[in-house]
Amino acid sequence: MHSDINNRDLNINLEYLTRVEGHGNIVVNVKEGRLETCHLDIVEAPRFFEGLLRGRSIFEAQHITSRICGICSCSHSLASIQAAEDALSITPSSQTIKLRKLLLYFEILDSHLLHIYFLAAPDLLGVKSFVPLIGTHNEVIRRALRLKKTCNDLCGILAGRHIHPISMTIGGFTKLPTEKDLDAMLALLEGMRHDIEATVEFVSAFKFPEFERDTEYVALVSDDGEYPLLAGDLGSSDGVRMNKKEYKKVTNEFVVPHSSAKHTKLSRRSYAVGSLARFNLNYEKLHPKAKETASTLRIKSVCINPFLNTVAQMVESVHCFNEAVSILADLKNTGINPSEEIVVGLNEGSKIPVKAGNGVGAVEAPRGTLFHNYEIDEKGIILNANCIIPTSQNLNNIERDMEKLVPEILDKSDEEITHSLEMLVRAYDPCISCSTHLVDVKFIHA
Amino acid sequence: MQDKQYAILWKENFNNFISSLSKLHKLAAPVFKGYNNYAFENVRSGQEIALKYIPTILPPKKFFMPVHETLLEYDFSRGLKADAVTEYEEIILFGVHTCDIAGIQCLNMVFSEHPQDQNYLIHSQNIKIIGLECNEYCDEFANCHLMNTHLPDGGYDIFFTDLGDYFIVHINTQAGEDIIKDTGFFMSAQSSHLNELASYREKKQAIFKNELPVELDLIHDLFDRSFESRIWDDLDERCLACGNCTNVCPTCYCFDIRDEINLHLTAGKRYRVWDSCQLGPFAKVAGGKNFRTTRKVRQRHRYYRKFRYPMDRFSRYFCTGCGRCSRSCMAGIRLKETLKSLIGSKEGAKA
Amino acid sequence: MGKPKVAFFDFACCEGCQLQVANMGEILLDILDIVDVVEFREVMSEKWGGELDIAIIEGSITDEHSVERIKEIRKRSGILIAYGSCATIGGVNGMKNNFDLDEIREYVYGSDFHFFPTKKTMAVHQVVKVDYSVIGCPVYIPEFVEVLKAVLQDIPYSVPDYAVCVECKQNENVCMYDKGVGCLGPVTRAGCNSWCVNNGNICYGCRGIVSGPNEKGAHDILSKYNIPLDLIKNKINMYNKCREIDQNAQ
Amino acid sequence: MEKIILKDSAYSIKKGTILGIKQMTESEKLFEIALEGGKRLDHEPGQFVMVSVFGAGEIPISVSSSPANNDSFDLCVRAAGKVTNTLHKLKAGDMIGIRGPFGKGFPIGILKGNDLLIIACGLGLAPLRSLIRFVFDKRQDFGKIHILYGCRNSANMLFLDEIKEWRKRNDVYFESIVDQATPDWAGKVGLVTTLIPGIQIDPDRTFVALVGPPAVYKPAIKELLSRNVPERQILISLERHMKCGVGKCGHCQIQHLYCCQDGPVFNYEAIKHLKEAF
Ligand SMILES: Cc1cc2nc3c(=O)[nH]c(=O)nc-3n(C[C@H](O)[C@H](O)[C@H](O)COP(=O)(O)OP(=O)(O)OC[C@H]3O[C@@H](n4cnc5c(N)ncnc54)[C@H](O)[C@@H]3O)c2cc1C
Ligand code: SF4
Ligand code: SF4
Ligand code: SF4
Repeated sequence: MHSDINNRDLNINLEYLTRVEGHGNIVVNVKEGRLETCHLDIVEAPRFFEGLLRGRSIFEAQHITSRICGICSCSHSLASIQAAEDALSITPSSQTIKLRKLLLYFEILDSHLLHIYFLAAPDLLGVKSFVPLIGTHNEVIRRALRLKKTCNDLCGILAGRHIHPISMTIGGFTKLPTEKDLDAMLALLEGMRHDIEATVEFVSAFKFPEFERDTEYVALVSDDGEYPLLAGDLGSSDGVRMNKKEYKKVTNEFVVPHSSAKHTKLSRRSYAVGSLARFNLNYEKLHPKAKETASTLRIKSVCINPFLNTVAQMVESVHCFNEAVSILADLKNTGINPSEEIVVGLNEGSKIPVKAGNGVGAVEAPRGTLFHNYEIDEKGIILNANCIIPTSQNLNNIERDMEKLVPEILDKSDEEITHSLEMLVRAYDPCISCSTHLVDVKFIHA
Repeated sequence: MQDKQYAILWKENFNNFISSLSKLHKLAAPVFKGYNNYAFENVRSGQEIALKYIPTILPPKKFFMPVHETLLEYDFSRGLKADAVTEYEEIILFGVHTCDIAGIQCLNMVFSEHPQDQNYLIHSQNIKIIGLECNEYCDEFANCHLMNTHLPDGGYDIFFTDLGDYFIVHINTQAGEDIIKDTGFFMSAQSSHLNELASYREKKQAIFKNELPVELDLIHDLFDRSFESRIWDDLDERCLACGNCTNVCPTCYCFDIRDEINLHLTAGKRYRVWDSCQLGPFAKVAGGKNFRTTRKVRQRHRYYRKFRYPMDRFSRYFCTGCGRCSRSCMAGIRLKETLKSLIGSKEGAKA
Repeated sequence: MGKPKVAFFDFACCEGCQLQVANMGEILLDILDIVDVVEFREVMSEKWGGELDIAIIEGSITDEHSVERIKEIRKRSGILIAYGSCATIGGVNGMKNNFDLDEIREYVYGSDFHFFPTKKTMAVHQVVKVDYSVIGCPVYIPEFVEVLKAVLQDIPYSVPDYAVCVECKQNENVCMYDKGVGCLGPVTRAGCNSWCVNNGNICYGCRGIVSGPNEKGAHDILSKYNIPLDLIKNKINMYNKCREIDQNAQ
Repeated sequence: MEKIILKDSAYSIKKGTILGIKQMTESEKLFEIALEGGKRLDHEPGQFVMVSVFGAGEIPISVSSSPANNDSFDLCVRAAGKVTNTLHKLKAGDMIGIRGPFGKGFPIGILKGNDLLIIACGLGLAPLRSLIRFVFDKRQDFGKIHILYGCRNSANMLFLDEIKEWRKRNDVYFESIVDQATPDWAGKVGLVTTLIPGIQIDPDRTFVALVGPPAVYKPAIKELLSRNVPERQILISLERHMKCGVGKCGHCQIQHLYCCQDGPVFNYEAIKHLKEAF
């Protein structure tokens, strides 16, 4: 315990933040009790996705952009396809939309469960990683691996694999699930029901730091009764609402020198996207079971403790699980129309009419709203591309959280402060390789 | 007069027959896979079956010699325990064309030759074959008339010929007779039916004509003369070594044997997996020497394994005329064209 | 001998191949029973920094810092496994090499692009010696397990040097060329069990090109199916652009 | 699917225990193997067995010992790759699997009563040692015996102790040669074929047993034919990739022949017209 926090000097320079996807460093500098620097540096080697998409066919965009990130590759595919279809003026069939939603539910489940068990739980159980838990919490780890594998298998049946889904493409699916596949997916979901319940119980035992900061939350919003993940307008808790085409007005990207990922702001200095944002904006539309889970876990909308993002993820997991079961039941009822299967390729057969255009895709990825935007010529060749990733949107907000948090905990030891900051960053479940990409925005020197 | 060797199945009973058969046994038959492709797959009803089909992507050899098959299981965690094993199931194949029956006959010869291959033979003993005659010539790739495989010649349990309103069914084995009895939709054939069969076969002669200007009996001589032919150089330029031709051939049976051990490195299995003489490393030995380096000699080897070498060992050609190799060749190498070029070449002309 | 010490390292990549490890399910526990994972930044906070028996490298080498880092890892590792297409063949990151580096940096970062240094994308073997390769985007778990066992048994693993078509035919897929679209199966190394074609897509060549591909034969196919050569060349570059670095080295 | 254990599968293995291992050169080791329950291998010189190293795989290896020795047999193995390297790591007491013996060896019945010219090149001595030991065991059954042995350099020489013995014997003519001379080598330098003109043989009653890498066959046979040895008296052993050993898997095919069943030992007359043989 530090007796004199007013004279406290602190120098945190945590390289290679662990248990997050991608490379980031935390840099905090306190001099005589005053916070001087507070950064989340993104040092991931840039991969130039938007740059290298130029000149490629729009029909390849989904294949390439899913490689931006392995954890949320289904979401990237979905956003990419949505943008491409928007540019080409293709309207997907209702069967296609159902199957896409299903895939998104599987991915959110997968990603949230991974975060809860492998990334967040070690902090809350006071260990460095899940490895020691194999000894102390073997059953929990086995359950986690089982759940993870089931999500993977579900995506496998539906889209060929979870990481870089194969069969999902512009216009629909190259391979449609058979009746047997629907049964297999239902059986897998049924098989995980018990483990999901056990996960809720597991999370209910966590103790989260008490910290609050009033924040602007951004997510897709809609006027129908559905919890919007794949369609809708952009909305914020400060009352902003606009069409997804106007995403640039929401994200207002700018570049800071310490980060190879760009930052964003809307009505205030920063905003947050992700589970907690969706929970806060769309609580009413959650599946009844998910609402039950929220009350079991004592989380209420509007919640402004960023650490509770993990709890919101649990609530959403229950939502996705139940929605997936009902989509499958519905598909079993209506049956799959096999004639909708489409032939992918280079569009060599010119099966899909191509024209010049500009399209935007906006999808609620596990970590928040994800935008893809392509401009194509009359041959379907990409002229310009832009992808805005949830984590980049959160970076600025994370730094604002850190600025508020550090002074509140200055009485703690260096290790404890570092650990709290790491936990804070991790609570956002940042996906750093995703966020490393930049576009033609003006460089703003801070 | 009735003929005990023949029975009749009226078309309206076909679906009932298939449903009842599929209840008694696991049943596989050709099904349509789109884009003029067919495959033998498990079926439960007559509607799933493609009665008119061109040769399936893979021939029925996949049931006799599965792509992956365990041969040995071992465990050396405490001492050494090793058992040769096989996994099999009883299955009935419906709708096997005469070319594919010929292919199975070839494989039967290979695997029952001493030293016998028990794994193959056990599969073979547990598979019943219901043949189906081709009324029409399948497509431009086939050469079944040349190979004389367009008419039934044994190798099945029962054999179906479509005669319009009904199938006439030849019963060849006890197991075949059991199928007829157990399903119970058949009637005994009358001499009028047999006459119809005879006149159908006569008509068939007009449709099935020799594909190439060569007598079957002269082909092995042709190959004796053609080892150094220029024709093989042409194949060298075209072949991609993708292995499609051998995978789909009903009489190609080369395999690799591999070991797979468990993670604790204490137990494992040895399995065979289809291999192909068309793939680069197939004939390579330690020290780096490869006995068939070029695509040319690999292609030549394939042709000789169909038209020359088996004549010495089994007195029979190992091409069934199914046309699969030509149909599936990425580079458009056509068996009939190769034979035609050989016949027209200076080596061929000597005959 | 104790359990071998294993560490995972990531360079420029999507980290999907590491995630495949988590997707293995409970076999992962069997693996953790026989090896000692000492560093795995994506899921572990433990840091090691010492000598390693096995280093598993994901991602391509795209800047000077990474060159130094991979050399340092090579020095302290007994066995080095290049893991995933980015590490083994350059993968999608190689597409960057289609562009002038300053131009693409400026496109992405604007006028201050010099803040973000980059190099031509390289596969790991183009910088340091690689002992084992697990190719694929993402890696195919059964193959990864096979390679791991080969490493533990101290025997070589060779990536199949024949076409994806072999496995594709064995899986009895309808050929994509029959559907009228071009597929890279005939020139791509097998070992993925024709994963993409099984799911109705074409093979994009993520496992690298077979050795000594018959280019003339390949052109014949394309002309037969009316598929423009440029399209296929461009497609091959999606994963295999870094092959040029090997070819130039020869 | 029903799984059954096969009693008489061609792929069943006999269990073998490694009794002893001798390092012969840097890359070759000699393994002495006994079959479980004192079973005899019953091989002919020139035949091979399929050796299983569990987990790594199964490979063909010639039997190196004389059939007259019943309790155990020898395998001389060069570390060449996956299976052989793993085999080299095993210790005395470890178990391996054995199938076979397979193929046709040297036709002892025909050789008896005749002169023998044994030409070994490199690892070719491994199968020929079986013949040499057998002939020495039944020395009175054979006429004159010449042994010519060539290898890369003196460090690669196999069976050094035995060679010392062979040199001492006066009922055999033994000569060796190396491709590259090293300071410790006082003998001849050159290819093994260069020794052929220097020996005294009666071509009509001499059978030649020739084993070596593929490149040695053509020049050696040419030399032998020029010494008037009849084609059918030249016996050679061919190496091919082999997987099953029972004439099915196709890897060892030389045109219509299966090296594993019809060979590996062939007489030259029978295969000289086969373009793929050499
Ligand atoms: C009849 C016969 C007798 C032999 N006798 C001996 C002997 O007495 N002593 C000895 O040291 N070696 C002998 N060999 C060679 C030995 O079989 C190979 O060295 C061994 O198979 C290499 O296996 P590997 O797994 O160690 O090498 P790998 O890592 O598998 O490969 C190394 C090279 O060997 C080739 N190869 C792999 N498997 C086989 C195979 N089954 N047959 C032939 N080549 C293969 C590969 O194509 C590759 O080029 C004999 C071979 C034959 C055919
Ligand atoms: S060689 Fe070709 S035509 Fe003949 S049986 Fe084989 S695949 Fe059929
Ligand atoms: S689909 Fe592709 S991989 Fe499959 S056979 Fe055709 S070309 Fe080969
Ligand atoms: S099919 Fe082709 S693209 Fe797909 S995983 Fe296999 S090698 Fe990669």
